[in-house]
Amino acid sequence: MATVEVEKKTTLSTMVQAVRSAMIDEMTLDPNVVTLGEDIGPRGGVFLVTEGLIDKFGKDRVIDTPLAELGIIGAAVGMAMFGLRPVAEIQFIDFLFPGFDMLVSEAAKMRYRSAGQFYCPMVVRSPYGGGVRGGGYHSQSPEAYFVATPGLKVVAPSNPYDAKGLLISSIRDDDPVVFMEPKKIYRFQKQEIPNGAYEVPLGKAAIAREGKHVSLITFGAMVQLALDAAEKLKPQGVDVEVLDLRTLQPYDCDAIMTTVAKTGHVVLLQEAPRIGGFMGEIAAYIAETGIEYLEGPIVRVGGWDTPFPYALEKAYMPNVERVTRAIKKTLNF
Amino acid sequence: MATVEVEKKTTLSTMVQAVRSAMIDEMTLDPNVVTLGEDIGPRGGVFLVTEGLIDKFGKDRVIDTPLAELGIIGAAVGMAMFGLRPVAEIQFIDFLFPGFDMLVSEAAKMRYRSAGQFYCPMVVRSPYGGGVRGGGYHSQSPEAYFVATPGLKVVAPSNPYDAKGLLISSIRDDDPVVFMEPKKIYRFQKQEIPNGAYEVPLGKAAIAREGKHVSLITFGAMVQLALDAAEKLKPQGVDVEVLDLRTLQPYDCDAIMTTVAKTGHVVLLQEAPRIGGFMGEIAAYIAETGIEYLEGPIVRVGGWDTPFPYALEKAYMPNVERVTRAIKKTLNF
Amino acid sequence: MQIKPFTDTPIKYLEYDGRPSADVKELGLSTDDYLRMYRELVFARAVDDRCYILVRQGRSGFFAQIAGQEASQIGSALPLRAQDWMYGDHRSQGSLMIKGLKASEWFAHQLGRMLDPSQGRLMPHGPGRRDLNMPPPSSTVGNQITEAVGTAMAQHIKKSDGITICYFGDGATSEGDFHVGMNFAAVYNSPVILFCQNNQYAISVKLEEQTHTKTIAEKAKAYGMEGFLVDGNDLLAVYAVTKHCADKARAGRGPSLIESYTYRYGPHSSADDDTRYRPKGELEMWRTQRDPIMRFRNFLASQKLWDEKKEEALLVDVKAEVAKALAEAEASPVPEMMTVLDHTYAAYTPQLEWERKELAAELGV
Amino acid sequence: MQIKPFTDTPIKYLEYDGRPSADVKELGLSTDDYLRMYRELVFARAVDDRCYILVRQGRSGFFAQIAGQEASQIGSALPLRAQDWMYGDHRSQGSLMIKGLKASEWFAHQLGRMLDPSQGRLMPHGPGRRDLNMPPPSSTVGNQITEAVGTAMAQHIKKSDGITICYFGDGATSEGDFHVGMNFAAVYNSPVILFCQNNQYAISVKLEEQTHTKTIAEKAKAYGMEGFLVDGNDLLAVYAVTKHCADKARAGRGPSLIESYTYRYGPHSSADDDTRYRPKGELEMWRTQRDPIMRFRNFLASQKLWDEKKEEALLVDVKAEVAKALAEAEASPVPEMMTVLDHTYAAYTPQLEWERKELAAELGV
Ligand SMILES: Cc1ncc(C[n+]2csc(CCOP(=O)(O)OP(=O)(O)O)c2C)c(N)n1
Ligand SMILES: Cc1ncc(C[n+]2csc(CCOP(=O)(O)OP(=O)(O)O)c2C)c(N)n1
Ligand SMILES: [Mg+2]
Ligand SMILES: [Mg+2]
Repeated sequence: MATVEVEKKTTLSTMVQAVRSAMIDEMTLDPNVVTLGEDIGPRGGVFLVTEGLIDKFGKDRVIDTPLAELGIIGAAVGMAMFGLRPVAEIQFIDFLFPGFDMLVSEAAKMRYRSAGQFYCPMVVRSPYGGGVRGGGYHSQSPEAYFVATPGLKVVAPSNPYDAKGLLISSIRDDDPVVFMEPKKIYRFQKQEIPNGAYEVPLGKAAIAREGKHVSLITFGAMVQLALDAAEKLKPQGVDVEVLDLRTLQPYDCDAIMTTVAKTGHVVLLQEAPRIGGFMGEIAAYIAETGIEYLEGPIVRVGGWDTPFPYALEKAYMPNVERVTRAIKKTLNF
Repeated sequence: MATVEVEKKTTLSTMVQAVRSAMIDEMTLDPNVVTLGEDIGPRGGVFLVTEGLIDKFGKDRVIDTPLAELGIIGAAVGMAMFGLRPVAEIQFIDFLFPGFDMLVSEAAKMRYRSAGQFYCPMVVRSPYGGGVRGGGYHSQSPEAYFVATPGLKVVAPSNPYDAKGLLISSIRDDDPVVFMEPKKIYRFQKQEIPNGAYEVPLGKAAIAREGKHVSLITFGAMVQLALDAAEKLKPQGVDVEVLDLRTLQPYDCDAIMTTVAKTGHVVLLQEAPRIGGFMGEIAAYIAETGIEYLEGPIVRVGGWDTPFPYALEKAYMPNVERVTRAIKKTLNF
Repeated sequence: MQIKPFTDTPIKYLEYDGRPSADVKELGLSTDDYLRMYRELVFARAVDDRCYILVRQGRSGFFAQIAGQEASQIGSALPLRAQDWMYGDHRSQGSLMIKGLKASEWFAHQLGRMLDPSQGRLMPHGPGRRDLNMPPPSSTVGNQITEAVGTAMAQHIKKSDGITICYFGDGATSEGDFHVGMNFAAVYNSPVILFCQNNQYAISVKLEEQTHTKTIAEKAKAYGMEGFLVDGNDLLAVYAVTKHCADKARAGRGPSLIESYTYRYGPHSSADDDTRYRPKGELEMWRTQRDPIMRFRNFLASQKLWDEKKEEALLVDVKAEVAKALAEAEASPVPEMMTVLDHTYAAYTPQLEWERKELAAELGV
Repeated sequence: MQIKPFTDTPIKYLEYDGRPSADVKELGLSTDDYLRMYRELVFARAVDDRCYILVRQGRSGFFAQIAGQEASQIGSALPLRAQDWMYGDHRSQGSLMIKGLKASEWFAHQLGRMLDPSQGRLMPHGPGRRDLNMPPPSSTVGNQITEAVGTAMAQHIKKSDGITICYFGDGATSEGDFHVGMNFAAVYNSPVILFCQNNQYAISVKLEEQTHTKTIAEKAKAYGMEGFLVDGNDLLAVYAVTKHCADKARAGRGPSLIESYTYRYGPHSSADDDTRYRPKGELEMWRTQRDPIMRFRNFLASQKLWDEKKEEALLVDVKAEVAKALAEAEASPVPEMMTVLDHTYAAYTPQLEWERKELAAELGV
């Protein structure tokens, strides 16, 4: 294995830069890592995550593909079975669906159906989520589909540091990972992140803010909203704990139970429509395993149960008001 | 409109026959109803649901398609927008995924994105579920994906009478409906069902068995298992209420709350893997809206969180033992 | 009008300098027709330019220019009739406006106002209008193709005298949708025109990286369908070929694939930076030597139908019309917040009723 | 060996009656090769017959016969080497066994026993074996195609000297997977053979309802790929064409599409009733006049390599081998109930740990 040259110890990075840095480090360390997707070559990807990669690693490892997500994911499956570690970029997660079949029928089930002989160490990374005036097809948060598919892992970072570490863990993981990048905060925040590869473990949540009255459980871009809501409620004497799940499948049972036991009140926050959404899973888990801790209803906050709008994005997306109302609903029960 | 000739009042029918009868009645009544799918012509469909239909209604209305689910669903969307009421058959619901994009990106969102101008009065009917030695690709219950998609309705009958009435309602409905037919009980039971068209309303659950100690909420083929479990527990003095949801999206909030308020104990039963499954939604709904009624944890019973197996189907699928353990878990809380 | 089957030389009626290279008379177009056609070209370009400014002003969030492709869009839309259906893609406003979408509606769409037939519910890449038989273009590249074929199947089933046209780009031909749609169209001999605007790029990906054939049109053979390659910057050629295929479809002689070979001047969209992938000089060549509007103007001049004065008058006129359309759009209200839940289903579900109450509380209304 | 490019007459080396119609010497096959080939044909048929009985006895839940397609499967698998990858479909056991799958493993697969390399985790349409570079065939028609191309892309990237073959049926060509896979294969010039067994039916749907071209092979042109149409019941022709394409792929000259024109004798699967859609007499014609085994036997006889006595000895031998393989399969245990949760992920997740406890309690273990 080659080594990554480290000059400074850290670099001030946006999430886009952090993801790019993870790609460069892993591709440098592991010659089996390749990446493929639409416009990821000379264009550098529409969000510039892969900017310059084709010059560094060549056309064989940075593969501009025809416009076909079925091919991107399907080819990645075939590469992964062969022994590569492909990172497939889907330009917007809304456009994954032409390739959904390959993900859920093949990538997710290959290990199981071959009794462990074949497996798919691959990552499908894709920007997701609203808040960028993207309308119905550049804003969705379809994690519910992936979490409902045994065999897939699902990861969504909330900050640059986690983004790099989680992506490296995902690339090194031997199972297929859907890596959802919250595009709303791609350039929202800069953090000093280590140069050189490091891992943030899959399956482990993080406490984004300690608190004692209510557990606000969320992930991705919504973590920032959760923190904002927590600040808003502080003067009112409400002390909100924010749990950032980071990995949605497998989710961190212990961390969830610990915070629920601590506060007795739960609000679940996601961008996606509530009905059939991922947070239903967390609610069900708590209602089965931690009901004895509950001192109020489990309240979900999400997008409304409609397709994602364009002009009315503001009326649609969860906001501080909606979150604080939910918190009050469970606290004032 | 033509009328359906009624000779006898009812016919003893399996679910397959009931579905076929619904198709014939609606196609007779409404010339805009057409059906398309693989092998549905001279072959009559692999389960014979469309047997004889091509002779009755001709090739223009009973359309044998090339092997492409993307085309089946996509063409149905285009037909529905034009003004037809297409009923698309997907041979096994496991094979819907090549056409998933057309369902979730197009059919589900057309009304919303056109501000109500265009909409898709179409039905995608397909056999689903396990218990037929079908292995990983002829056994799945992917309702979670559909319920997580605003704009779609999702229906799953548990008996021949409902199958016919719900299918007719689905065809007449102005929204796209995924109509999931529990193939395990396609020929399990015969019921006298009315000749001629009748509706069973969408969005309304049915109490399959009255009881007072615990609410066992389920749908489709699992209703029978729920009833079996209820019988099993009767001698032990446990009186189980079985709620058959029938429509999963929109689900019947009132019926759910009524039974939860009555018993205070909830077990949720589905065939699909639990994680991210549809019943998470119901659990979340109850944990938000009915927590004051709960006297025990909400317990989910489902398939395990793996792909669907072949040889070990028995170890996988929910059974009476698993259901009764769950009931005891919430009752003995 | 005789259109010869596919060769890999694009069908042309006009030389690059505008002189007729074929018998334009056989098209049966009057002087008025020519003048209207020219006005449509100029108008489309003017709308395009105006939208570009809206984006730069930050007033519109997204815009995909059609500049360079006006002949392709207008020439292919003109042969259609009211009963025909049109499925656009993310870059077809030129065609949509020929079918009947008003410029004011298009601007309202860009601005997300209520005058937009989609009432601000779509990222502005094209609204639909039910009364024009024109569904809202799909965002997901290719999705419209099987739908268009389904509509054409329905037209056949219902013995409608309408046909369907479906627009998509060169990149879209790589999706499964293209394949499945082509196959269904051919198998059912459906009255549909599959109209591919090959502007040589799918965002940054050049056609030679997209597929291994020289043309798109030749792919038709793999479906037992007729394919045509037309010079997409030659308004009369596009018109002629599309008219031919429309007549053929109406006569029950089935579907056609048309490849309209053209070029886009703008970046892929307002979010793109085309300097990253466009070779130097290419754009300049197309702009100065292949421009579809210039070509048609030169044709008119060659027929003694146009001069500087007419041009000036037209530009003044078009400018005023564009300004008026934009003003109308701007006068239109933004959608009410509470309407965000509308049109998810035919009627509100219990769940949406609940959410309506929550939203009202949140908005304090 | 010279293989001429696509025409719509299938490439043949043997007449229907077995007499050579081309120079079979150029194939460089020895007498031993011929005899092995014949044995493989007979063996595949015997396994097929035995499985059919297993299904009728209710001991296997599903079975898709290859009878009639043996030459197609065996002839195309023989040119492959150990380092090559093979992607089968739901009807490729003839090919899988040439690549190295044991008959006992195949029977165990039918019966859902542990000797099955997939350990009873798949409906019995074909297991995979990692050590043979042979992934488990996809159930979802067409899914293997883009995967195979991805593997071939990886072979190129890793400078492996292996190539990839991918099997699919005529029906599968209608799926988006075929289109996308063909396009990727051509664009990346990947070392892959896309091998279509055109047995003329997709369950009940005849090829002329599946697509509007006469052949599948001609579709290759739409991707800038070479296509070949071969008589799939002519073992030597299938071998020759596949060998040609394999050599070509190994030499870096890219992918090929092969259409192997053949016929299936059985119903689509054990769940099918083919009398509903097969025209009278058709099956009989193929069985009696086009049978691939008879044809090759006649060829051997024409070369004085075969007689009645040899045939009898072979049948006895094959019968014994089949019986032995089945016995081995039957002796293999069924999978343990507790293993149902294994191999979902590389390691148990917390959620699966929890379920393991629940399952143990349920089973009382
Ligand atoms: C399924 C899908 N994948 C990716 C995208 C993102 N995207 C939008 S337009 C486009 C390129 C389309 O190219 P082409 O079909 O040639 O049309 P053009 O934009 O050139 O008119 C891409 C990749 C999308 N909208 N849908
Ligand atoms: C995506 C998908 N749709 C439908 C099916 C059901 N099905 C299994 S095999 C088959 C026909 C396949 O025909 P063909 O490709 O010609 O192969 P053959 O069976 O003739 O060998 C069908 C429709 C499936 N397995 N996958
Ligand atoms: Mg293009
Ligand atoms: Mg076939």
